[in-house]
Amino acid sequence: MTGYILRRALQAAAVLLAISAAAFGLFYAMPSDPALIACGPKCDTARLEAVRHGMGLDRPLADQYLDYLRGLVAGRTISDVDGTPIPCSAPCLGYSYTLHQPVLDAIGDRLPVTLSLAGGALAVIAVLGTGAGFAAALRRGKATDRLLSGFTLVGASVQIYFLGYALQYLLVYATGLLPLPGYAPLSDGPGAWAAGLLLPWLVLGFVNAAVFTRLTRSQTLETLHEGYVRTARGKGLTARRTHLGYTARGAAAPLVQLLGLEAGALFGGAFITETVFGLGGVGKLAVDSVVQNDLPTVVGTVLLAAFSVVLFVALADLVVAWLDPRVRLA
Amino acid sequence: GADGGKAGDGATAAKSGKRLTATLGTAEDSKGPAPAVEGARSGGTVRIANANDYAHLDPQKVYAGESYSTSLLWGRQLTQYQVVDGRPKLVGDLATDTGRSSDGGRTWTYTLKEGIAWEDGRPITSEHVKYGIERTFAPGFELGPTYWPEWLTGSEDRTGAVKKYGGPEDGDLKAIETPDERTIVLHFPEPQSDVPYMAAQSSSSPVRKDKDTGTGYDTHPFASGPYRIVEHKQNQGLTLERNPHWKPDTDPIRHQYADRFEFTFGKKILNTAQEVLNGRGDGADTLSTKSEIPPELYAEAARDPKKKELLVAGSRGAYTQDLYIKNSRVTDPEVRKAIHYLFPREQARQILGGPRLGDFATTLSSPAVVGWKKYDLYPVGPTGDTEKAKEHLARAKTKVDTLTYAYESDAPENDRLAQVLVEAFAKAGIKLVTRPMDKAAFNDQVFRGDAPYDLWMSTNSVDWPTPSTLLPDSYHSKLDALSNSIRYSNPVVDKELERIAGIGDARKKADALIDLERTVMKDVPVVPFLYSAVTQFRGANVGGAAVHPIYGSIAAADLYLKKP
Amino acid sequence: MNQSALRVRDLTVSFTGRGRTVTAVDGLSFDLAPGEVLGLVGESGSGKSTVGLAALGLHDPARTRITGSIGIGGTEVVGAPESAVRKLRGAKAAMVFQDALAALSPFHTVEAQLAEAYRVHAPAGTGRAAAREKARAMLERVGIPAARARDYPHQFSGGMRQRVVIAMALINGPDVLIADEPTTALDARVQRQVLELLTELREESGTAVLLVTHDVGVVARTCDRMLVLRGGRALEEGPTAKLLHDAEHPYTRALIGAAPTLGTVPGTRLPTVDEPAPALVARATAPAVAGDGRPIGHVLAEVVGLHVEFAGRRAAPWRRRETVRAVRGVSLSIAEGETLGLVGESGSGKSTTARVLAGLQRPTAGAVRFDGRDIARAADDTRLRRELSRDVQLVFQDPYASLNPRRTVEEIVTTPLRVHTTLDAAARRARAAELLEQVGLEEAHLDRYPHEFSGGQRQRIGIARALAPRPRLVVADEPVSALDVSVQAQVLNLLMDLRDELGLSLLFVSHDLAVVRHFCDRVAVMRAGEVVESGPRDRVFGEPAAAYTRELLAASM
Amino acid sequence: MTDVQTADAQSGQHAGHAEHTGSTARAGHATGHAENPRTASARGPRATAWHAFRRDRTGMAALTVVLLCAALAAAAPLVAALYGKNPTEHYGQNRPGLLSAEGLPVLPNGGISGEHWFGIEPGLGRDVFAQLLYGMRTSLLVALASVAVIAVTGIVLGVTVGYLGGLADRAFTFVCNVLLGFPTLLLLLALSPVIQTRFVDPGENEPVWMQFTSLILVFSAFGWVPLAMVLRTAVRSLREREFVQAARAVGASRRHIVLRELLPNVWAPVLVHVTLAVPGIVTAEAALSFLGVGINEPVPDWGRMISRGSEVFYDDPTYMVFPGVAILVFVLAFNLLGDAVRDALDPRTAR
Ligand SMILES: Nc1ncnc2c1ncn2[C@@H]1O[C@H](COP(=O)(O)OP(=O)(O)OP(=O)(O)O)[C@@H](O)[C@H]1O
Ligand SMILES: Nc1ncnc2c1ncn2[C@@H]1O[C@H](COP(=O)(O)OP(=O)(O)OP(=O)(O)O)[C@@H](O)[C@H]1O
Ligand SMILES: [Mg+2]
Ligand SMILES: [Mg+2]
Repeated sequence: MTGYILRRALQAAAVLLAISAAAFGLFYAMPSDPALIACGPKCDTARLEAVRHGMGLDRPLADQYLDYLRGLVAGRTISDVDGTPIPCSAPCLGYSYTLHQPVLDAIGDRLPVTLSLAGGALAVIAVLGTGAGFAAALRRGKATDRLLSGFTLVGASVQIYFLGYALQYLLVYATGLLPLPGYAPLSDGPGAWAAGLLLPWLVLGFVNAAVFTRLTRSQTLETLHEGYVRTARGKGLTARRTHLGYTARGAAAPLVQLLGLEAGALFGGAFITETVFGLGGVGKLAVDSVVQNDLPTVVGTVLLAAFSVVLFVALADLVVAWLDPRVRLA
Repeated sequence: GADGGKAGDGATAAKSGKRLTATLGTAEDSKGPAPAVEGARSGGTVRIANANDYAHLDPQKVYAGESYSTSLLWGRQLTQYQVVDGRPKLVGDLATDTGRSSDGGRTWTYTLKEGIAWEDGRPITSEHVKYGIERTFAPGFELGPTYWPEWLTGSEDRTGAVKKYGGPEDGDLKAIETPDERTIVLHFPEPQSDVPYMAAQSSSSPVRKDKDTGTGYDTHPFASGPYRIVEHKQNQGLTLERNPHWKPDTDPIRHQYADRFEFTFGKKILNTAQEVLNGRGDGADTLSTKSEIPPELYAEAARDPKKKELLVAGSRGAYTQDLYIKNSRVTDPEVRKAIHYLFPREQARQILGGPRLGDFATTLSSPAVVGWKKYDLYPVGPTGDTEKAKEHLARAKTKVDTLTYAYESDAPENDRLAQVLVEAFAKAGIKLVTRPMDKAAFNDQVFRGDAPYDLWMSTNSVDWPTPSTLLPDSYHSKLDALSNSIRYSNPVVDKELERIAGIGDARKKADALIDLERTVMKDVPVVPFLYSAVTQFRGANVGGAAVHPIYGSIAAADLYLKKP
Repeated sequence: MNQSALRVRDLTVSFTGRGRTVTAVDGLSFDLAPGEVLGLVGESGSGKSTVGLAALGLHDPARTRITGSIGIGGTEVVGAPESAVRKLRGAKAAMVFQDALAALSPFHTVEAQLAEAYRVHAPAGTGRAAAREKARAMLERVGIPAARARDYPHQFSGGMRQRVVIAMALINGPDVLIADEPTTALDARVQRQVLELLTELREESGTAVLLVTHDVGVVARTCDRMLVLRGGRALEEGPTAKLLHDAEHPYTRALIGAAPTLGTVPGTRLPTVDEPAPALVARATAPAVAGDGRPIGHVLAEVVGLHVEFAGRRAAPWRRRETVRAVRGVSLSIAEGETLGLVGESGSGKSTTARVLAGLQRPTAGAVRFDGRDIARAADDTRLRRELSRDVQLVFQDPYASLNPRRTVEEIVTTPLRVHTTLDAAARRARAAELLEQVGLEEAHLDRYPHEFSGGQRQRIGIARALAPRPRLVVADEPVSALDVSVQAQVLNLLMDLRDELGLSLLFVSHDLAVVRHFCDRVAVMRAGEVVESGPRDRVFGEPAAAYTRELLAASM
Repeated sequence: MTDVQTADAQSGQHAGHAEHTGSTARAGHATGHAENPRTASARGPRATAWHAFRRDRTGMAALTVVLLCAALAAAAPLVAALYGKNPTEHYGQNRPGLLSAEGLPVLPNGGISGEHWFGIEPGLGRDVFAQLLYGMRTSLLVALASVAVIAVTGIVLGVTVGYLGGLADRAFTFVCNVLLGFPTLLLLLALSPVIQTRFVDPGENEPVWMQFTSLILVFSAFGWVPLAMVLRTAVRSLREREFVQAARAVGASRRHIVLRELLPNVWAPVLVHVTLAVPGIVTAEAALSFLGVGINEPVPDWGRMISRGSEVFYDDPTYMVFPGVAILVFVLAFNLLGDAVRDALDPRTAR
């Protein structure tokens, strides 16, 4: 098991390294010039050159990347537009000349929003998604199944932004049933926190739960035909105990894996949802930084998103290994 | 300050005739305290919800109207604008008056008031003012205005100026004398008429050397105004508290009604506006100094009388919006005239949001500028005149069938505006090539001499409400592409500009420049479009919210909470 | 005792799905007395498992229609509410499911699964500890050390798993035990152990057993009576001894005679359903064999000192891979026209050796020659393999897996012709038709897909493909072990006919000693990658030299 | 253990893949054994699937909707001509009385009238119906072209790597993991303007074909991953099947094995994947346009319509409803079609 975890960690590290290199190469090879942004609109050529030099942008890309990696591991000192050194301790993701703060701080500031949004949505997805899928599978062909299947099909086909705006219009603007979406830190009280996030949770949860429900349903249906489920019934177990103890367990692995992916994507930033609801999370930061060409932040958020995916996928694999003893020893 | 301004008067918010130019106040006007405001409550917290944090708080780096305006809460300058009934008047702020010139405008003297102090109680001295101005020479301060370095050293541009003096690192700047703690004498190689206005700029703020924390000062400057910064969490929030060492007697323009100001950053402005207009949560105590009312909510707010009350409209300082023509590419004045007639002002304004954006312009400078006179050299209806355009095109020596239009692609309405232009130009048989462009790279790519772009939209303003920074800073042929981006070149104009530069008297200089403007506009170097206006919003309890006539956004320093 | 333990009357079971209805069991009636063992025999798909599942009400009610009556100890199962049937399951009637690996939950320890089965029916208040105690005792009873109770099913071998399933079925001492093919997946030695265990348990507790199987040998050894099913209907029923020797129905006789035993005359045609009493003709032209077991004729193919190693898994990323030494120094030779049988238990390296000869597997060391030519590199050298495949062809174990389900029979059979001949499409088709007729199929079958054929027919297609390029050596890797006994007999007969007609040399791999004895001229016995014994058939079976061979023979008796 | 990951969770298309990955991997074993020789029909697998599909009423309805959409998109100029409007003319701006000074439709419900059936666009005042019609063209063109590239790339890479195994397989898995870890949407967001600035002559309008091409290329660059992974898994299990050994044994070349033995066995997952990828790409394209990149003005586009709708949805909610519902129906039909195809091709499903 430790060997397995170690191998997994090495793999993940390699993937992250490759992603960081790719992100760095891609974004820094773009035609827009980070020095131009840092320097501001009234920047003449001489000044621009100076800034470019100060930021180290006139050096070969590979050197810049190595510096970046060094910063990640050991921290480094970055020079501001005017050459003032800005200390940036490990893990240093660079310094945003647009936001005037280290990228790590910028991400850190927004992380609570993303964590709250993703956590809540994930709970909705897991509970609603699996519950509905399981119920549909056990009552397959009946009214419940058809209703749920219809719902999930719509959920899987509807666009987050369309649903988000439509619900905002109906529930918030037209009727005032829900408070305006927004983020209040947990320290303001759980009520305010949950109230502002309720609508985003529901929208994000519904859309993603739909695919989850479909998978749960098909997975459960498949497991229902497994020999060991029949054995369990052959022992004289009740349907409930059979389904909880055997069917659910058997159907769980792909669900956990999907949940891992989902979590990875969500914790890496829900770009569209945050844009629709105006939540200042990591996703919004990422989109904004792309639009504003704030390259250090772009690369930072890309890395965070990738890290999140890699981490949760690996976690999901561990959970699967824990769930299924056959995998555990492999 | 007047409450509400010309609130919500969308279509007529910015009637040109009502614009008022800033006059110079007397020493008497410069005495504190500012007159008490009726209905203002002492205490409470004013909440300002802006979408983004301030890029800079360092007074020598601040270079944007709203940041100037807001920084008045904690920062003071030699002079400042006092607004009474919407009329701006320049008065002495730290100084006893707006400055005394001698030597034909080559020497300016300021005397500091008594009783002015920093947030730690220590007095503000002439040394501090000098140090502040010296900072504008230092590397890293290119972001701010470049007038002090240029004027004090008599250089063409800042690059030349810093060769002569490189900031506090280089020691003492000889051009500024501080004979005593309260006197500052500025010596200029050339006559300068606009020093009182420059003295109101943020870059004329005093800075105390022992409190200058370098880059740290940019997020947390030391206060001299009625409030001081207690906490600044970047991109999240900024909290101000009363500054106990600020004395109302010394200040003719500021008050200290509210206990605190709390700024929050990062919240979507649409949500803020909804809370404010509907009075949900803290909405009644909240406003945004930076953002306009989101277009999504404007129509409804204008319809509902209760919400209309909460709209705060006014002219956006001396801003104008024009269609720029690269004169070095579109060399034939007949073609430029054709563009002038083709430009669909009405449709373009409709796409951008309608009449609340401002009135159609016919002049280069804004009515807010000292000495402005209305003229309309080539009258045309708001939807354009295709026939006239075709006539001019026919008269042109060079035939033009394609023009390129560049625009910043960060907002979707810009895409739509481009479509409007495409349709309008097509009517005269001109194919308009549209080129969306990265916002950050726009100046760099479009202004370059060889850049293949003919047209772009631009908003412009003068640095202070006299015409001296308009033509001289943009229309002289020897200016670089960053300043004279349209590459306007007229020897007659060049000569006249050089003559005017020698005038030391502010009034005379302004009149000469305004007269020259017509000569320039005969060449149609740009197509005037709008005298920009803004419509902002405020919470029901917030008093004193009015668009500052100079800075062009709600003046934070005038805000208070109303008595219940 | 007039009360039957299991009483089935007029049972009809049909499945619906995809708009089709399949009637799996059609009007079946029988009784099972307490303490009796009834063998339910029939070929694959005849409805044996369906009966067993119906008895416990384990079919999916949504898709199954059951009519008739099933009584367990006087309680009616058909149409009874789920709660009533549930009380019977595992308590009064228990089932040993067909596939032991699938029947055990991979997520729970063996102990937990057994203990649960006990606690469901145990009197209220039975503690978990007591249940675990019982589970361990039961495991010991079926010969699995209690120390391994906390292992998971995948950690056990096939035979152990089968015993776990049996233990689970017996834990509550049921009156009726339905054992669905409890020994099919097991090799001869383990099979014997399991059957002995069943007999023992029955004698101890008087449990009535319904033993479902297709293996007549098993029935002969264990059952009091037997019931023959065909197409869901009962064909014949009676005491085992009577049916074995004097069956009324020709189908029964064919079923019984189809599997060669160690007593049948080698080389004779086996009875099949279509040909229940074949002429007793022994092989006409058996090649001569020297006393030491080496062939006398021209040696067509041989391996000398063959070693094959596989890279196994790594224990940890930094460790080296362990190597699996599948074949260690095997030497074999096959003469022209001769059939060499290769036997040995699972994993002993039979298939690997066969694949080396067919040019599919690269040997690690040793010489491989065909017709005097070195072919060791054939696995890597496409050209060499192509040339080799003209003379050496393979017939595979699994007639389902070895035919591409997306290609028509014509495409399958003509592939070797495309590769090895310059025939045009029409000529290839003609040759394919000819080949099909040779293996007893029709030209009309050319345009069909494999799934439209029965297992025996599919294996014939595989044989036709192998014969297409007129090879000189056919390597048959367990060509009949996936087939029903009756079909197995057909295919063996066909192979024997072809061998005689075409003068083929054969390498015949099998784990079934009886089949090898029946079919081969010479036999080599493998164990753990080595040949422990080789020689003429009669010598190896008559006076086995190696202890291992003797052990195998004993288990197959 | 599983290194099978799936695509971007944002676009909503991933789960289709995840579900799919699971079932095909298992389906590999089931085909062949599952069907009983005696009950099998005398049809080829294709005919059987088509027969099963025809019996699925939802599937047929979805297919009808999809075909209708395709027909409408193909015949958009004709329909628009009959209707008498074109998608680019600024009706609202040129005819007074249609739009208010702020650019909002004067008539209620987004300016729906006999003249403009679905109303007019706020601001520019274009005809909504004509825009929807042509927007469908945009969506379908991007989706179908991308799917074509994805299918080819995915099949070639997946099948080849699955067959080769070894080092190629490891490299492939690594590349896939990297691509999957990348936040696709961000990359798309960042890359579109790059392609624009890099390859377009500054003095020229960006050619429409180039916008499409770059979008299609970028979608393809990431889209092939899930398909290739599914195919790789499928081929890996197929490769171990005896019929591949059998083909090797008769001396068949690698080409023969890949093209004739393996490929025919993976067309079922390919077909399912492709039908489910179409709505995924339509969705992603719309999402990009929603975020402000993608196909530019004046080419009509649903995502951009929704984005515009979101700006005015307090004053003119109608304008968002049409493109929103259009995408919903379109994507729903494709998803249903994908489900139906999956069911028809999977012998085990008898739901
Ligand atoms: N759940 C089911 N749905 C549809 N048909 C089924 C189902 N179970 C069995 N059948 C069909 O019923 C028939 C009898 O199947 P059954 O499993 O009882 O055969 P069997 O005699 O046990 O065969 P084997 O020896 O292969 O186990 C077969 O044709 C089979 O295809
Ligand atoms: N490709 C392979 N990789 C690793 N090990 C292998 C491989 N093929 C076979 N082996 C191992 O080699 C040994 C011999 O296998 P082989 O298939 O030759 O046995 P067999 O005698 O044919 O058994 P069976 O009767 O089960 O078919 C086994 O331990 C097997 O696990
Ligand atoms: Mg069976
Ligand atoms: Mg084998």
